[in-house]
Amino acid sequence: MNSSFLMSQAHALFSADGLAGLIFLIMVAVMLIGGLMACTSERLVRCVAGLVVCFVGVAGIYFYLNSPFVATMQMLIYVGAVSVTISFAIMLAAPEQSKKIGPSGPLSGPLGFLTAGLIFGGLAVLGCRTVWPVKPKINSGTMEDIGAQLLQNYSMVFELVSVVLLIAILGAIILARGGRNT
Amino acid sequence: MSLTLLNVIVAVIIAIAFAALNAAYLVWAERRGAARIQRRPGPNINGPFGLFQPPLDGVKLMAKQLLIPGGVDKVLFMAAPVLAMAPAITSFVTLPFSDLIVGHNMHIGILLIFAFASIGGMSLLFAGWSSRNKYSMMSSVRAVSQAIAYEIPMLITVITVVMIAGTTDLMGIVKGQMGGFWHWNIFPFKAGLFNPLMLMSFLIFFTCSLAETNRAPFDLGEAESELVAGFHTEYGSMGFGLFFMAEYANIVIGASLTTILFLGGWDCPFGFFPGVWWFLLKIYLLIASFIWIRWTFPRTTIYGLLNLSWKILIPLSLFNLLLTAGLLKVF
Amino acid sequence: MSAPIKLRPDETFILNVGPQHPATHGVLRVKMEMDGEYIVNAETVIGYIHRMHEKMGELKTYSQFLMNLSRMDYLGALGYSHGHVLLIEKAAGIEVPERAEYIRAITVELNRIASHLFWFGAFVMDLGGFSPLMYALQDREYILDMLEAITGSRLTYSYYRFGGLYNDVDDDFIAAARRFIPRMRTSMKKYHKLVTGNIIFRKRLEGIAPLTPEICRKYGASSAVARGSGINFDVRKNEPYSVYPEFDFDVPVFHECDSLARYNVRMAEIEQSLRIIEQGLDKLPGGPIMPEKKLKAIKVPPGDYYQAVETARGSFGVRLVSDGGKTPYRLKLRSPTYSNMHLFDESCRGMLIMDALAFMGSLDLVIPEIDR
Amino acid sequence: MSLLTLHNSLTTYLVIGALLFGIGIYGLITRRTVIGMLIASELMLAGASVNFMAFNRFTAPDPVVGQIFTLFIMAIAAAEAAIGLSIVVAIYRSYTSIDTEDLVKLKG
Amino acid sequence: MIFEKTKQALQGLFPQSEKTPVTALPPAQEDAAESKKTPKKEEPRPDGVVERDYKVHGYHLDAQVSPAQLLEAVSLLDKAEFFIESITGVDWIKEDQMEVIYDFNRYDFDLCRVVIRTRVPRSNPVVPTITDIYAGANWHERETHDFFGIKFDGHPHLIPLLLPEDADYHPLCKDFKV
Amino acid sequence: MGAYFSEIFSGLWSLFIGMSITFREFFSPTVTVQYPYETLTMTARYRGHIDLIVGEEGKTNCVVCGMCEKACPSDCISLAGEKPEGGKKKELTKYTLDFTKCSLCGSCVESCNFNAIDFSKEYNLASTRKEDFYFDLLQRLKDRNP
Repeated sequence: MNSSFLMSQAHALFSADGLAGLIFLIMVAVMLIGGLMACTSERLVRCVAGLVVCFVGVAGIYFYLNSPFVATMQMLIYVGAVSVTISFAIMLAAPEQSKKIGPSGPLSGPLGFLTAGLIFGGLAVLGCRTVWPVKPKINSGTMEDIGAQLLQNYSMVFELVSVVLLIAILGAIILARGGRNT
Repeated sequence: MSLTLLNVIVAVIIAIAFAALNAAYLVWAERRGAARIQRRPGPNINGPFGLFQPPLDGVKLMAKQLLIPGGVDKVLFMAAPVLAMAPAITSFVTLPFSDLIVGHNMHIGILLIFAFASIGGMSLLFAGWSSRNKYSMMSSVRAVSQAIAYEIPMLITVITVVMIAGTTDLMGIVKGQMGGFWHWNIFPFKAGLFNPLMLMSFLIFFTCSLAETNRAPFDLGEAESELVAGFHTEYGSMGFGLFFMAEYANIVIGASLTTILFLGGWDCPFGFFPGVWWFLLKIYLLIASFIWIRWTFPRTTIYGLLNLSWKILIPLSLFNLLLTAGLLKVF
Repeated sequence: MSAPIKLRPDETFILNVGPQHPATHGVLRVKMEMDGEYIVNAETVIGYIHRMHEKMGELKTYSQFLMNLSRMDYLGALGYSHGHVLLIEKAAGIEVPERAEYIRAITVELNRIASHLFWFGAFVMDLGGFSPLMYALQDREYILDMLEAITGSRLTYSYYRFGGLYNDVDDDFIAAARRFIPRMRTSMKKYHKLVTGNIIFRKRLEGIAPLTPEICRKYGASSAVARGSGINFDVRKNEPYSVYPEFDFDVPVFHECDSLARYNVRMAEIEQSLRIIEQGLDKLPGGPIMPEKKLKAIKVPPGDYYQAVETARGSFGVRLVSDGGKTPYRLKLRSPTYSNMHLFDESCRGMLIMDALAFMGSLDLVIPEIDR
Repeated sequence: MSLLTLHNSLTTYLVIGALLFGIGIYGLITRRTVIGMLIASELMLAGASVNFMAFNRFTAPDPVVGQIFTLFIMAIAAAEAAIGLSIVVAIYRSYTSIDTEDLVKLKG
Repeated sequence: MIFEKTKQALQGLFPQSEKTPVTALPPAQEDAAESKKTPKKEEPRPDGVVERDYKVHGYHLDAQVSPAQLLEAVSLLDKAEFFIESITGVDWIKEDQMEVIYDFNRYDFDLCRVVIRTRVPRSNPVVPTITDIYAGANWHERETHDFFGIKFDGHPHLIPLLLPEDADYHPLCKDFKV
Repeated sequence: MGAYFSEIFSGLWSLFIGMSITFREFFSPTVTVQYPYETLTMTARYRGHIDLIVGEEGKTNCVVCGMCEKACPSDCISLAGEKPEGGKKKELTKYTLDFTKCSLCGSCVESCNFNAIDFSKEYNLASTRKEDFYFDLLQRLKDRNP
């Protein structure tokens, strides 16, 4: 049974579908490695690097969810903007690279692991156990749909988000302004 | 999904080969061009017209020992050149060279290229940061702030073009411009649309692509008279080689995008025999002007560059965006 | 362009520019305390190629030491030799034939142009433009060819002798020099179009590193550094020596005080030097190039002598304290760049590093000349 | 269900989302610096986004609602990053540190 | 004329009694005449202002001052808008003295070169610094310190400039052997 | 506003002018010499290291007066001679040039009153060993006319 399973797996691997599945697994692995790097690394710049890698993986997963537009946005916004902002903040605020930024206390590691494990386990079990209704039609994933929805049903939210962004920009400028001599 | 994936993989392999070949021979072209501008012969010993020079240089780079200086952040140091090269290669996959020759056409192609370009920016940051060299550090900060400053006018210009074409599909954008140079986006005579500022948009896009690829006169990241070699000061052998290849691959992408968005892609200027040769001709002419500009002008300052972006390029491109939107509404 | 900031010491870092750095054109080291890209403090460290010329001067006879003067500044060597021979001739009372003086003036001016051309190229290269260097080197090559034909050397000429010259010039040289003048004028037009008018170039230099006349005075700056700050000071005019009073030329002075003014001064100086060469070739008298009577070993009456000349880099002075012996008792070489470089430390505070390096380029540094 | 067809089932994505969320929680608890915590919270947001996207793909009758929600999350995350990091810079200026243990003194 | 003004100002540094022997000397020949006759037993020149023949010596005024008067003399020149050209030393080993020479010149066409010199004993060569008056004296004084070991009292940064950082020799002293 | 646009246009124009100049240079002939494949001839007065002049009967003109030795600022010349039996003049037995110290100033040639030394035209001397630059000029003289 085992060998036939492997055979079928190997056979599947060489089909194009199988290749897609393999690349999906690679993407998940990239995402996990990046996420772990972002949360366990001792240097902040490495954390950002991990974040970048993780988001690239997440973007790949979005591709598999039939929404390439969101995937590219994920890369543009998270990799191109958020990560860069974070790295600028590191450059401005963390001059000593050598200082370790390890766990905050002796217990925080196990405690964090326990909490995270419980939450992950709970969510995963919940997700697997529940029987989800099946969707009649797969979304097409085109930009037109999103654009139309944004400007019709969700136009209010759209406007609100732009206001939030504006306020965020202004707030960031006000907070971070003021020369170093103040 | 499945077949396209195979397609993509083949395209990636071809793209790598194309990028490497381009990098090698663009270096040759750059050296010859620079030499001619300076009234020197340039590399002309190895092979006819010195054409064997690039492979020999490649062999030399590969044969060199990969030095990792003490104190660097090894993981990031090693990852940065790969991070620089990978998005450049992937961008090639979506570029339509002609209506037949395209790795994988996507309806969001242009966004994809910009998404990948943002990874390239991060790679410079990591390279400079991990090198443990003050010059590299300063250079990486410069390169990133420059990339951010120029992404804005560039994207605004792209939106203008996308509005005219009505699609983010690179192929669709080209198809909207077929039929002779008077249909190209650079020239204002488009059916029902008369926008005299598209030439300006073209110049803005061209300037931004110079800045995005860290080319002179915006090569602040590797300003050799100030920062020695900038972010790749500590890189030798293939680490340096990858940055080098990524730079030239980015140049090709920049030129291709300019061609696709403004110069009608593979369209023939006179309306007949469109094909990949026109595309190649256009991008190599643009690359030649990249080289020509590099060897003509001095470097800008960091504030001169930011002034240019925020005071000139962004207002002008925004103005053109509004104008185009208005025109599209009217006609 | 300046950052008026107070910093905690942990927010700055030290950047060593040099001793090996593309912008220092030699072994100059500037220890910069930086706040990001801004310079908080700078300390120039010199002396990496110090050769103790002054001690050599005390140990060697006058004519043996003469050769060292062309090794001080490898770009404008003749100006330095000129100062030294003028000093010894003045002190020892040696008559110089007029033809020799004219040839000295012509060759010094040619050498000045060569030096300025090299500076022009190197300066634009500091700003990131590579091609102008090559064009400048082509023009400089004509001068070096001419000077090589008469002196036998391309950089360290050792051409002047006490009382005259080592070799006479021939008709080929005169013809070549006459051909060179219009060619150089055409090239100057090219440079002005390619570089001076360029918007990027102007934006990089306008208002960068303003040096007030007061700073120039406190540091004793000369050459284009002073003349770019509105100081009309040129030793050729202020303390006329040799046959310079015979020539009709202007001293270009610019009042903007910035790096562009210093650039403009040197570019205008090339044109003035061309005028001097033109007149020198017209007026060149015949006759011997050395005194009739062959000179014995030179001895200078005891006393204290000083001679200043305007070299390509500014006011070069030689002070000779003689005790009447075969060798000088004390020979002080006052090099112009030493003073010009000195004001860098104070003036570059608060500047961006790329502006500071443009400023450094505008000072026209030749490191062996600073270090002596 | 083979390994290679995992990408066609909803539960896979839910587990991935939960995993990202869990990593984020772990980071948030263990991190000592403000920037580290910010990075962890970005991961948690990404986990939530993955869930939205998955439901959008597999169950929701409306074709784009999940995508639009994800886009909004991105916008909010960008705003959050900008604000959070300017706060970090401001904190650093008054405390010379971004270590949470050093920030116990509330009156700066 | 700046020459007359400066001369008077510098002479003002010296009381009338000390000034007399100096002005009595015929300018320009006095070194030559004296040293040829008695080169060995030359007495150090007394402090005071001497006018020199510009055509022979290349400068106009030659003022020898005591180290105490130095700052005053230099600030006189500073007020008269002179610029500093160089500072150097001479080791008069036979007289067991060190001399520091300051060259000053003007930027305008009112030609006047002034040399200020001061002598200190070789055993304890200390001269006040003039960096407070002329910032440009900094390197010149450091160089003089390198070469002669003359200490400039109050100099902000008196470490070797041209010589190696750890140099403890002074090559231009006459008793330095190559 | 007018100034804003005029600056943009004049700036752009200056860039085009610059590019036109480099464009013209691109099509003008090269001016460099490809060094190892092509070389220039040295000018007549070129100062290389010194060599003994071949006088009458292939012998040197040197009379061992030692003026060049004295004139040299760097002490790179050392020569010796002895009177052959029955001869009137001293004959040169040793003439070495320490080229490592020589700075090619030409004082020696100038000081020679007997037209015995002259500059050679060699300019691309290179070696990895210091010893290669201690020239025995007498030997070189013999090598030149066997």
